[in-house]
Amino acid sequence: MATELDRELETLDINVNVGPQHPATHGVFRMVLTVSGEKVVDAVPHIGYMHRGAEKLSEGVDYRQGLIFQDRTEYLAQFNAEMCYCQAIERLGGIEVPERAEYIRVILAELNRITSHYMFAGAFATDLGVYGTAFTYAFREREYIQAIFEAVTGDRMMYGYFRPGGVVWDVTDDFKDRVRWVCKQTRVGIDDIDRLLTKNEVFLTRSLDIGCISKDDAIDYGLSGPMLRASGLQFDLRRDEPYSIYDRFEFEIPTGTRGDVYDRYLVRMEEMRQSARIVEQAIEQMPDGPIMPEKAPRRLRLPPGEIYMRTENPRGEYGIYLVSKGGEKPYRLKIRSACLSNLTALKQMVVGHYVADAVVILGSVDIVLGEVDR
Amino acid sequence: MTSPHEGPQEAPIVPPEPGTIADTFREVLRDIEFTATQGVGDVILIIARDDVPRVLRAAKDNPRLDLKYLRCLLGVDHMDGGLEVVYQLYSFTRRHGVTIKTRLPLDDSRVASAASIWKGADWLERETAEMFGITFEGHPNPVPLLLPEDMTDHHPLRKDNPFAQVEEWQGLRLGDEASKVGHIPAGYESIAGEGGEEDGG
Amino acid sequence: MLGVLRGLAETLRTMARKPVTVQYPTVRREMPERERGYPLLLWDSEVGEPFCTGCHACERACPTECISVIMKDNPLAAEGTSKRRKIVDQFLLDYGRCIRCRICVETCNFSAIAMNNTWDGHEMSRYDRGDLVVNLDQLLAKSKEGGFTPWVSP
Amino acid sequence: MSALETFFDNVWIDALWRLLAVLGLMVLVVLALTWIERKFIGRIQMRLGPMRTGPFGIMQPIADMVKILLKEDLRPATADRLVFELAPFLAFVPVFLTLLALPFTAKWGVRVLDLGLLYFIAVSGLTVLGYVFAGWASDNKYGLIGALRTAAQLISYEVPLVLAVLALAMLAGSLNLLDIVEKQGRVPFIVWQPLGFFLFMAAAVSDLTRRPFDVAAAESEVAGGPWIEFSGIRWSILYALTEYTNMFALCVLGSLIFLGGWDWPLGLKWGWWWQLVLIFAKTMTLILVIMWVNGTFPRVRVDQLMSLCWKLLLPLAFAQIFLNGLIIVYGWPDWTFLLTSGLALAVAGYVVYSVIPVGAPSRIVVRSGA
Repeated sequence: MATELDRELETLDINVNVGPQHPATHGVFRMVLTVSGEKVVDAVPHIGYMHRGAEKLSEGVDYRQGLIFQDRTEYLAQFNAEMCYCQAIERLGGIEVPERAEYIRVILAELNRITSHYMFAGAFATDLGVYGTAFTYAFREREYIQAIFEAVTGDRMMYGYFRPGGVVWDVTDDFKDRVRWVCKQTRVGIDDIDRLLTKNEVFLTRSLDIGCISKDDAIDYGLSGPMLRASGLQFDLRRDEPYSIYDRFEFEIPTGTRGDVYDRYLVRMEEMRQSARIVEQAIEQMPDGPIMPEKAPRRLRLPPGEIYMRTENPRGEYGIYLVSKGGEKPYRLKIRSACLSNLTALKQMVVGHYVADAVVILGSVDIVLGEVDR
Repeated sequence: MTSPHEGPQEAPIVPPEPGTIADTFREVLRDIEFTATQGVGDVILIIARDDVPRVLRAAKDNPRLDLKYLRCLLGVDHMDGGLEVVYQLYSFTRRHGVTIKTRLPLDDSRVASAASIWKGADWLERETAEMFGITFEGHPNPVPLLLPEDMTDHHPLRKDNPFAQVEEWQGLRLGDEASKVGHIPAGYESIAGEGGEEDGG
Repeated sequence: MLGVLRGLAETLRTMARKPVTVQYPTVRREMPERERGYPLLLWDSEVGEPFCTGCHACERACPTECISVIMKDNPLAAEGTSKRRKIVDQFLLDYGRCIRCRICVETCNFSAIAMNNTWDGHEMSRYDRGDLVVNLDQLLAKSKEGGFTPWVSP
Repeated sequence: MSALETFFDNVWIDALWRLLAVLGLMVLVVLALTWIERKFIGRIQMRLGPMRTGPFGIMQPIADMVKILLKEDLRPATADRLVFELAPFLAFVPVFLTLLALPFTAKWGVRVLDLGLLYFIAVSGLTVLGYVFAGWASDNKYGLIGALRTAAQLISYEVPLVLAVLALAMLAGSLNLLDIVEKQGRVPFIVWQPLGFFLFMAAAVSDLTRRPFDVAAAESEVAGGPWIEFSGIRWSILYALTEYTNMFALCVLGSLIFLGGWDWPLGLKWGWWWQLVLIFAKTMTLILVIMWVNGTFPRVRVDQLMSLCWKLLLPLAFAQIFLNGLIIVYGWPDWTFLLTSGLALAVAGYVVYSVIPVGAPSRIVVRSGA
């Protein structure tokens, strides 16, 4: 029987709407937090604001045109998404990709991983309150790499540079020196952000033991990428299920111990350094030669069959489940979004923390709404 | 290569090599009959709809399979062949993966929900349900995920949902006559100057 | 307190470095040669007509279907000055729908269309969506007065 | 005496022109600070800051002011009308009042009171009301959360501010700002009271709700806090004017009581213009330090903010008062102040450093190969 006192002290839980238009949601994502005082009691995420039906559209266009949908779903790591799409078609169609094209793809994909993690570092620090300083540092470094992408592909965001079978045209002549310079510069950039944030006591108090996910829960929710590795499971598709030419490079897999927000930040920062290492090795080994198979058919047709091709994107496992029934259009193309699976665990991570932490946890998941909603 | 005008064909059933996961499945679940085929990447097992809960539960709990990781869950609409639900599983300890598929007749597309087995299946099933109209029995929260809440009658990824018609609703495409090559979109004749004679490609 | 002091030292050191921002309208970043602005048609100055023969290849290849082409017989071919039997009569390109993916340039076997790699290839803001649909003369204008050298992929 | 002097001797006229002088000073300072903040934060982030309005963006604050004046100041329909319109003034007026008690040079100050320090602390405590009124009246969830956070923060950080200033008053023996500055003739009090200075600055930054304590207006969480529904002139009074004036007032006070104000190097000998230069230079350094901290720190969470105040700043403040009392009673020489206060500050630094488990990168295991 609720005593008189309890009835007076009983506080009303108010529903706070975080989003869809909110500075901390990295895009159109809405989270209804039921808050009692400052503590979050319940969190109900709402997604679908950016659903453009990429999978349905992919069924209406042929294989070459279908590539543009990959850029637009994963718009922070476009090269990784394009690589997964092209690998799916190449494996299903048995198309042989020349060596030089493989190397160009790996170099651009890894550089794109670095730009994507820079974006994470900047946005995450802004969520934590650093007044845009870390953001501008991250974007200054990101701009150096973006300039290379722009010189090679001609566009700054929607590259459309890979093609099933290779890449559409060769890289610029000064590509090698620019990439070498960028790798050195990136290490300086990462150290800048490192010095600014990693040992900062206020940063530590805000991110230690916040939003913890145990290893078993992470597997159960289907988390992947830095989220999974931060929880202690050392699993990286580039090494455990090598695709393209990743087995020729030697790099390490950073893994966290506690699976909290700070571990995810550290894992991503370490991954940037490892990606720079991969790029440096790839640049040395890059051969000359053709960039598309000679007999590249004008109208690409695939034999009937299905394949689940997965690659290691900055956010996790980006998968393309391609069902082909012959002909030049895919019969069914499912995009397995890493962010969607990472978001399912959001409720368990957020409940019990404060409103301020809910925003930080959401930042640590590093979601890209285009990929979540497809 | 198949000529473009040939209709869609099915992939040939290629029995997988011995010693792969298909055999462990057969040993673990003796009384369930599988048709196994070697897909391009993974082994594909096709099971009947009613065995789904038992197979998935065994796949996750049995130590020899230990497929704790539900990677991907999707639906495929095979028009007259019925709807198909595909589960892509992986095991970190055994380092092996499998694709489990099941066919549902078009008229009553129901299947047991895997949300109680893997927590990650919750959203994936909600999305497949709203896109294909499949009802997952026992799903804790069968509410549309990406589509607006009140759009429960329309299933966009169904094949009977033609493409052109969708664009027509959105007013992007201007009807069949417009899709003929060389058509000047309505309203732009003034810019296009005097319309030339229609001409084939 | 060390981490905090290290952070402060970091910002102090950055203050000494030169700012990286550029005053956009007055100072423009140099554009790489392969830049993909909005596509333009090329003018064949020797013969005095567009390269484009109106063969609809780009129209079919465009993922967003933003090109409408009409072909006609080439009057110059009758007088013998030009080898092209067919020429483009009307070419409509809807910049509002174009996603600058360069597939049209790839499929064109007369290399008649190219991506505008100058700054006004990007400065396309208009007040009315209808102005984004450009016709043949607007597409040829820049190439006629030799305004830009298109990049041809090797 | 000429007519002019008699005219100025009249108490009312004298108070009026000093008041107008301080008002003009405040407007000038607010404009200057908005420009300085934009350029300074820009430089921290390696960008140029405003460059377009006038040379080096000098006219930018005026452009801001005109924009704010022209902007329509909306009021939500469900807002509590009177409280909503009263809130900005309730926040701004106390801050303006604090400017009156500050002696800018040895002879010039609007009204240099005997209890100047006490008056300053008392009046600056009222701004809390303005924020709470604003948050409550705007009938908006974020506003409400922001208002309650501000109330908790400002009230709890008043206490260490008062105690730090009290410890200093013990040292100087009087609450009159003139006496305090004169006592610092040879050595500014910061030398004797490093811990006091640290406490004062921490409480001042929190009093201004600036980073790392800007929990009230946390963009990423509460998106604007109490002044979320305000726009146009109301917003500028409530937020821009109040905050910058408050920062200026606190920094002037800080330089007066800790850095020796207009007296320390050769203030009294060289005449009032040198005193003005001194006071503004010292205030500028304090303001730049606050802006520098504003550019580098992440934000503290609400409960951490509170626990920092009650569990760390308060005990330190008491320790400082106790040490001062000990030295004054036993009459030990002056340098013992430095010893004890510096020691206390070092101990505090160590405690904070060890309490937070430093998650060094060694936490993540980097292993190569399968």
